[in-house]
Amino acid sequence: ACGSNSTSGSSPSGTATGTGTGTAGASSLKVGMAYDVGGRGDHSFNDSAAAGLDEAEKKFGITPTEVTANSTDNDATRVQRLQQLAQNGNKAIVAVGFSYAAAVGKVAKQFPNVDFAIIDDASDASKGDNIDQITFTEQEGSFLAGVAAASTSKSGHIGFVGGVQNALIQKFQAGYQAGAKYVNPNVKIDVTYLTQPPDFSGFADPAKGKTAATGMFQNGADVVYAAAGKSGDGVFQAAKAAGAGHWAIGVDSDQALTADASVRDVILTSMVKGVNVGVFNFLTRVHDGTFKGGNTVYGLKDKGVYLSTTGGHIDGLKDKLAEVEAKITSGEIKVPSTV
Amino acid sequence: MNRWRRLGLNLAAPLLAIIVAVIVTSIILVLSGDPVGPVWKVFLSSPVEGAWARMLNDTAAFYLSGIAVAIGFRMNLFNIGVDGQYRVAAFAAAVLAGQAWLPGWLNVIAAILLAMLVGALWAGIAAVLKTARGVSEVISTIMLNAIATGLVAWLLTKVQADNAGSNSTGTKPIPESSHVPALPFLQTNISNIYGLSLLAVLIGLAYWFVVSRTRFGFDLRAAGQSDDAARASGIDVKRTAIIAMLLSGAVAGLVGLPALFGNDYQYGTTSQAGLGFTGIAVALIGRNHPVGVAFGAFLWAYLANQADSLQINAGVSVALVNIIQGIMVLAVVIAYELVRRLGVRMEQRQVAADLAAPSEPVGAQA
Amino acid sequence: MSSAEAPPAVELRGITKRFPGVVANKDIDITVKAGTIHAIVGENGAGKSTLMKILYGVQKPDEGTIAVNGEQVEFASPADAIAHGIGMVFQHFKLADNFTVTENVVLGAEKLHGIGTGARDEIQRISTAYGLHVNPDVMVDRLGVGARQRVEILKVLYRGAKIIILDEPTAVLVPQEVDELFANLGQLKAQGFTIIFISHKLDEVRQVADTITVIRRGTTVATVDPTSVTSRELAELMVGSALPTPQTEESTVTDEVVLSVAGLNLPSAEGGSPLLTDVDLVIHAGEVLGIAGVEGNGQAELVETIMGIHVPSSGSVTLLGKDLAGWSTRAIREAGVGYIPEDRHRHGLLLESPLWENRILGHQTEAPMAKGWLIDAGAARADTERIVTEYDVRTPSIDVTAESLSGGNQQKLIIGREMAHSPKVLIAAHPTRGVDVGAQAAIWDHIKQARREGLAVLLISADLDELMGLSDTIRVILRGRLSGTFDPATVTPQDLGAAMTGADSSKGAA
Amino acid sequence: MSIDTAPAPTSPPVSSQARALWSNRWVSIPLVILGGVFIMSVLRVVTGANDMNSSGAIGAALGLAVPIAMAGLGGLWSERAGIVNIGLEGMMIMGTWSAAYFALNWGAWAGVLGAIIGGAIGGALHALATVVFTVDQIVSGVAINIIGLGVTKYLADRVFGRMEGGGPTQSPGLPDLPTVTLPGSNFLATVEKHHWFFISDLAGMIGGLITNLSVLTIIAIVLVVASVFLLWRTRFGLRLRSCGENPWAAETLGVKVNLYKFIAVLISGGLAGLGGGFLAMVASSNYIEGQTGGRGYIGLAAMIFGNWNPLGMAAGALLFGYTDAIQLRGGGTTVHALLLLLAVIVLLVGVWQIVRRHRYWRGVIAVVIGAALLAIYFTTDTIPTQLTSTTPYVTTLLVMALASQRLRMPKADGQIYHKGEAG
Ligand SMILES: Nc1ncnc2c1ncn2[C@@H]1O[C@H](COP(=O)(O)OP(=O)(O)OP(=O)(O)O)[C@@H](O)[C@H]1O
Ligand SMILES: Nc1ncnc2c1ncn2[C@@H]1O[C@H](COP(=O)(O)OP(=O)(O)OP(=O)(O)O)[C@@H](O)[C@H]1O
Ligand SMILES: [Mg+2]
Ligand SMILES: [Mg+2]
Repeated sequence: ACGSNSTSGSSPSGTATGTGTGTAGASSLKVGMAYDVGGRGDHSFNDSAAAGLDEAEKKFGITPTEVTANSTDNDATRVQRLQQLAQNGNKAIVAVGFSYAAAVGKVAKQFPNVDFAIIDDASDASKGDNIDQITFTEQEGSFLAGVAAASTSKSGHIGFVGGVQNALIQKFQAGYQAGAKYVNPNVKIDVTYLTQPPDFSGFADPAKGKTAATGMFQNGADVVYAAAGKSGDGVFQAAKAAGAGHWAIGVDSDQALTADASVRDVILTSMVKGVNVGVFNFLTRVHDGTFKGGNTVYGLKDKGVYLSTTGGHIDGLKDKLAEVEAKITSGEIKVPSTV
Repeated sequence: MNRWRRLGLNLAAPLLAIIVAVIVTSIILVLSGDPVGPVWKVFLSSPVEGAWARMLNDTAAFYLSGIAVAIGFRMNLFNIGVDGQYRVAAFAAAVLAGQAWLPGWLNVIAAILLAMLVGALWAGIAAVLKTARGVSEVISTIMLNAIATGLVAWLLTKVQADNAGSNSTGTKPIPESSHVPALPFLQTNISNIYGLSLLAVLIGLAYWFVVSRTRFGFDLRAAGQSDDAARASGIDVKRTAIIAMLLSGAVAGLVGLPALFGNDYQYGTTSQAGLGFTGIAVALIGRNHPVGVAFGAFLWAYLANQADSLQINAGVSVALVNIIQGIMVLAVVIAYELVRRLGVRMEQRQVAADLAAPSEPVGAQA
Repeated sequence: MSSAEAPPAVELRGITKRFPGVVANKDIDITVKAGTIHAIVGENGAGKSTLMKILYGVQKPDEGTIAVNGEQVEFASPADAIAHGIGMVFQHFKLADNFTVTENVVLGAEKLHGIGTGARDEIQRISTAYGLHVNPDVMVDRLGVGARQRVEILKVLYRGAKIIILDEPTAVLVPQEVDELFANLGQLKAQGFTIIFISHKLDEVRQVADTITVIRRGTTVATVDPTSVTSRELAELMVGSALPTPQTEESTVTDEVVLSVAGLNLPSAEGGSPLLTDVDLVIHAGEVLGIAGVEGNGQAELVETIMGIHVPSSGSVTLLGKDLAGWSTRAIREAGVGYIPEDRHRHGLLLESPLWENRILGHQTEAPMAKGWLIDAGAARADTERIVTEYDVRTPSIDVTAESLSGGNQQKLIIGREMAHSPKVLIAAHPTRGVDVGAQAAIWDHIKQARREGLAVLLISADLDELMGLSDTIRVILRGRLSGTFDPATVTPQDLGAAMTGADSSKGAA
Repeated sequence: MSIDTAPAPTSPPVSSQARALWSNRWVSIPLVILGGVFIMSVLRVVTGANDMNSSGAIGAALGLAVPIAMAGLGGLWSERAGIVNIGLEGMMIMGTWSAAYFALNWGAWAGVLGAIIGGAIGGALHALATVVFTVDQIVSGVAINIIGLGVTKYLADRVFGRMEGGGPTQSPGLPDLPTVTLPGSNFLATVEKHHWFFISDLAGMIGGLITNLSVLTIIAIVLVVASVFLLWRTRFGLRLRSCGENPWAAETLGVKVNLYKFIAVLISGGLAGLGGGFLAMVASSNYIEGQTGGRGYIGLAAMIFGNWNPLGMAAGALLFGYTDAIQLRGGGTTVHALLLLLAVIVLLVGVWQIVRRHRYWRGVIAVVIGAALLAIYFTTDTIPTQLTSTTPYVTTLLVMALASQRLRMPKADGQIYHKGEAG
């Protein structure tokens, strides 16, 4: 599925202002951002996309318009959102989240002169000459998280809390399980999902996250990976309450920096997903006039996904992780993307 | 009270409601330092291209959902479960249609029938629990909504179609031959009115006819007004309750179909949720009347479709739309009550005026 | 305290009260002397209840003044009236069914004796002192009508009211209960209480009242001394027409059995003693079978079992030779059974629906109301107009809701509806309860007319005059069992009363 | 009038001393509870699902039950006064927001107060609409759910969106409320670890109830008990309940019905708001959009489940919390174990129907269903996660269907009352 048109993302700092056609102020690039439910400020997925936008704004001065999705959206509403952004003169439009897939596909056809990006989808529905399909190899990052978890665990028992049981989160689960088993074939892995689609409250229910993780800790697990949006906060609280030797792994951004200060020290590491990198690269290319449609896959290689090291809790595993990472990028380890 | 005055009073209510909603919302805007003028400009400006079609599509879905709820209300049953019913039904219909066992239209019709059947069965659980075990339908439908979520999610894993590169899962796509063509007006190249939106019109007519013209409709209303009187008049109240719930579920089963056959062509994790709850508000605004519900559905659709403009053109949180919708619901009923009280007072004054002439003290009008 | 020089207990001056579309009270003047029993009579809808509600502070008058014991007062709520020593027993009881007697009584007057044992003891004391025989711990929904009424009176006494208003207290009572009530009232009067009381039963009014005020169409037309008027004169004051009496005409009873009930048993759903035990009865064409009984002895259950609302554990109901076992209420109605339920508000009407829809109720499957699966609104409206005219239902139009009619007019509509389909059997439970004398006479006439045409009638009534006047045969129901046959021509109300209360078991062995 | 001829209410015959003892609730309730613990112990041993009645599971159940119970108690106060409150969810949401707002500005305890105030504002709106303007109570409740969601989203955007660590959909972290562990907790934990039959189970369950309690949990328990006292033992409660049973009667006795209704709905809102506050401050540590997740509706269901009684309501909330806890904690295996319990119960019910009640059809159906469940139990070893997530809902539904209790709501619940129309 992925990798057909894989480009190595240029590192954010590599692009300098002024290399593009527009300069800040005078004819700044108008950018439309259509966020997923939660929007800017969600300290997670959407915020990561927003960070990419902010960076571009800082680097080469753009004029952003931001819109946030509603949980009761249908395809037509999403189409309308993108369409409206295009009609308002935005030249680059980023659709954050796979639910926009079909909508992007449709609207992009209607506005051939506008460049689009879709995060987390590479299906036929969102294919087009003016669409950048930005996807990530979450399973690879999660594989490393699994390695870190199984290596850190003293009990040989770890856990995974997924927010909502959909294909995307199952990708995290698949990689995590494979990674943990790679280190310790006998590792015991508890898996819980908080809700089922279309009930997305599992991404916003720390009470449930806490209950689930507490259960895992009490039953012997000592590392729990939270791929559960804001419900992850509950997982961190559970780890904190479980006491020393109990860890949580964060997701999407470096949560040891963004989570509530009181729980940061129990975050072993976070599986960072560089949505910001994808967004920034897309905007840079539009700005530079080098945009090309296709699927851009961000993986371990280009730091599209990686394990954060804040807190230094996994410093001891540095070598092991590097070794595994090399094996993955070389293809020696095949990471499954489904459970 | 003469006819014209009564008509005037009836028109006054919705108008008053809208004025109240505008004033209250403006106050909230001012208090929180948001711009007032631009917000109302957004609501009054003509929607973007293609939005009318989308609004009508939404109206159709809200209407179907509203009627499903209204059928229950007519019988004094509070069917909170429309949400679960339509999701189960749309899923079943999508699975069947995706199999393409039947050609073209036959496939569509079979799917529609299946959706109605499944919706009715899912509602039927609540009906049976109520009549046989005395379980309040308020509880059972809340529970069934959640159960529907788990059940569909599980079944979806059994039937999901391969969709390379996508993170959403869905049923097998419906074959092209069974796509229902759009209605021949308000078409743009990215929006149109789903063909099956016509179901809303049909259901509206059928609802009006059944409720106000048929024996069953009479029984339904009678049982809804007074169990005891209905029973004494020979109505089998339990049976009527079951039928009402089944009909409500059958109509709920249709809610997701226009979009399914007109746009999505599969049921999956990105299919629209929450339509059932909208139906409750819409039915209440429309006071369970076939035309009133249509008004409510359109109002809702209009506001919902201006939500993005609000963010884009006025820079105000979409939550404002929810506030306006809620205030509107409340304002409508309060306005009706105030207007009713006004009417009573006017009548009383008239009686006082007529006091000189000896009047018959019989026959008060409520 | 009821000395002659004392100011009047209540003085109402120029009371006017308007409702939408109707003037309920117009310029009413009434003076109630302290320590007397003052009766108020008038047609249905004359404005009696409204006036009393004004006096009790439930409603505010549009015009006029109220003085209590010589002091001008203005009542914002019943609390003010209670504070002035006024108590009221409403026409429709005001009891919370799921509260105990104690809870009902102390509600609003908790300051007096708390809500615990103190209150309970006080209730016991009052109950004994006035012979009310009320158990303070029982749930009100388990009480019969008579007991409920005593609870209502207890509520008033508990608050130390000195002026007691009773709105139609006797409508639901049997003669013995009425006598007891009057005895109580006499006792209260002797102790200095002032009593205002409303009734449609003019004989009993004359029997207990010291003064009678007649209200017609919302205004006072006369205040008379009971010893100097006859019931007939009173009625004429009320309506300007003669007082009709139920009179049995020559028998029209035939040999044709229309309805027969044999060995009917109905167990109690809650597992108590059975509601009906071995009930047998036969009604012929042209016969009115009257059933007397104290409320709550199985009348309602008998009627509802015949109507197919309850399923008996054994026994049979046969209509014109057809066994009705397993028939639905609808099928029974379609087979020619007309039904006038005892509680018109709960069982007889859709209060929020217009009159013409109420005309359809119960006959929605029968021509001309229905055409196949459809309702024929046109026919229903036309026939409603006919009933309104023929039965003198006083209403501005057939589009008003049923709840906006006064009780008597609601009843006439129901009777018109049930007679419209030429039933073979009419099950009539309290057909004239709470109905004024004029309407009562009209209803009796309609029943008699139908009887002449061969109708079989099962008449349940608490009004013994009505029973004796209309019935060809009378049976008494006691604890779910039917007694033997009484001949209305020879039986006295006292005999019936004795049989109804079980005081006399020698009579009526079947 | 002295002769009471109406069929006298018959009380069930009390045949023996044992019966009398059994009908004493101070005896019967503990016995039922111990019986329940016993069954759970057997089940645990048979299935090996040790988490089923661990202290952790019970503690989690309590934590999940508190917000539901507060919403349910709110609903109960309102409906006891005759006002249906379908707007609990909206009031809860308002509680989450204002708990965060108050806590951030004035500290943790202010947050508790804020939660109550926030919910009470929702309650005031509902009271205004239903008591003053006498509009349909369901309409008003639905409107409040929509407004509550909208207003909090809007305010969160305006207020938290500009704060460090906050955002339009979440507040910054909130200060903590204290927690309490009652004495004996350690001892019980030790006993529990041994997995002794029954003893450990009992220890675990008690331990779960006394370990690491948030003060808000304790407050919630106190509120439930206090509600019983206030509503049934005081004059205020009597008057309030009379408004839900027969407001017209209450009016004629001088009760200020509208005042009581108003107060009841305010309290209702405050309680629901407190439930929201619990979610924001105890169950998590910040306001998060959507964190109520429909608990207001579940609270309503718990209230009906409990027959409009605080203790019954609490039992409903606990049942829900418990099943939710075990499905979240143990997932498939524990729920799978419950399946065995369900199969056995259904089988027993079926046999009982046949043998004792002579209802053959029902009995046979129940036996067949029970056997089918048993078959599923033995042929599978876990339950798909999608289905385990429905455990609390299925359980509630099953219990309601089987218990077949006669629920009785306040008689005038939901009816529109106008002052001055008594009579
Ligand atoms: N709340 C009200 N709103 C409107 N009309 C009312 C109201 N209460 C009473 N009426 C009307 O006022 C008139 C007088 O009613 P009222 O109850 O006083 O009669 P009444 O003399 O007690 O009759 P009855 O003998 O049937 O009890 C009737 O026409 C009635 O319809
Ligand atoms: N809100 C109202 N609107 C219209 N009419 C009303 C209203 N309230 C009461 N009425 C009418 O006023 C009349 C008097 O009311 P009341 O409660 O005294 O009953 P009633 O006529 O005495 O009843 P009944 O004769 O059945 O015992 C009733 O006929 C009732 O229909
Ligand atoms: Mg009256
Ligand atoms: Mg009357």
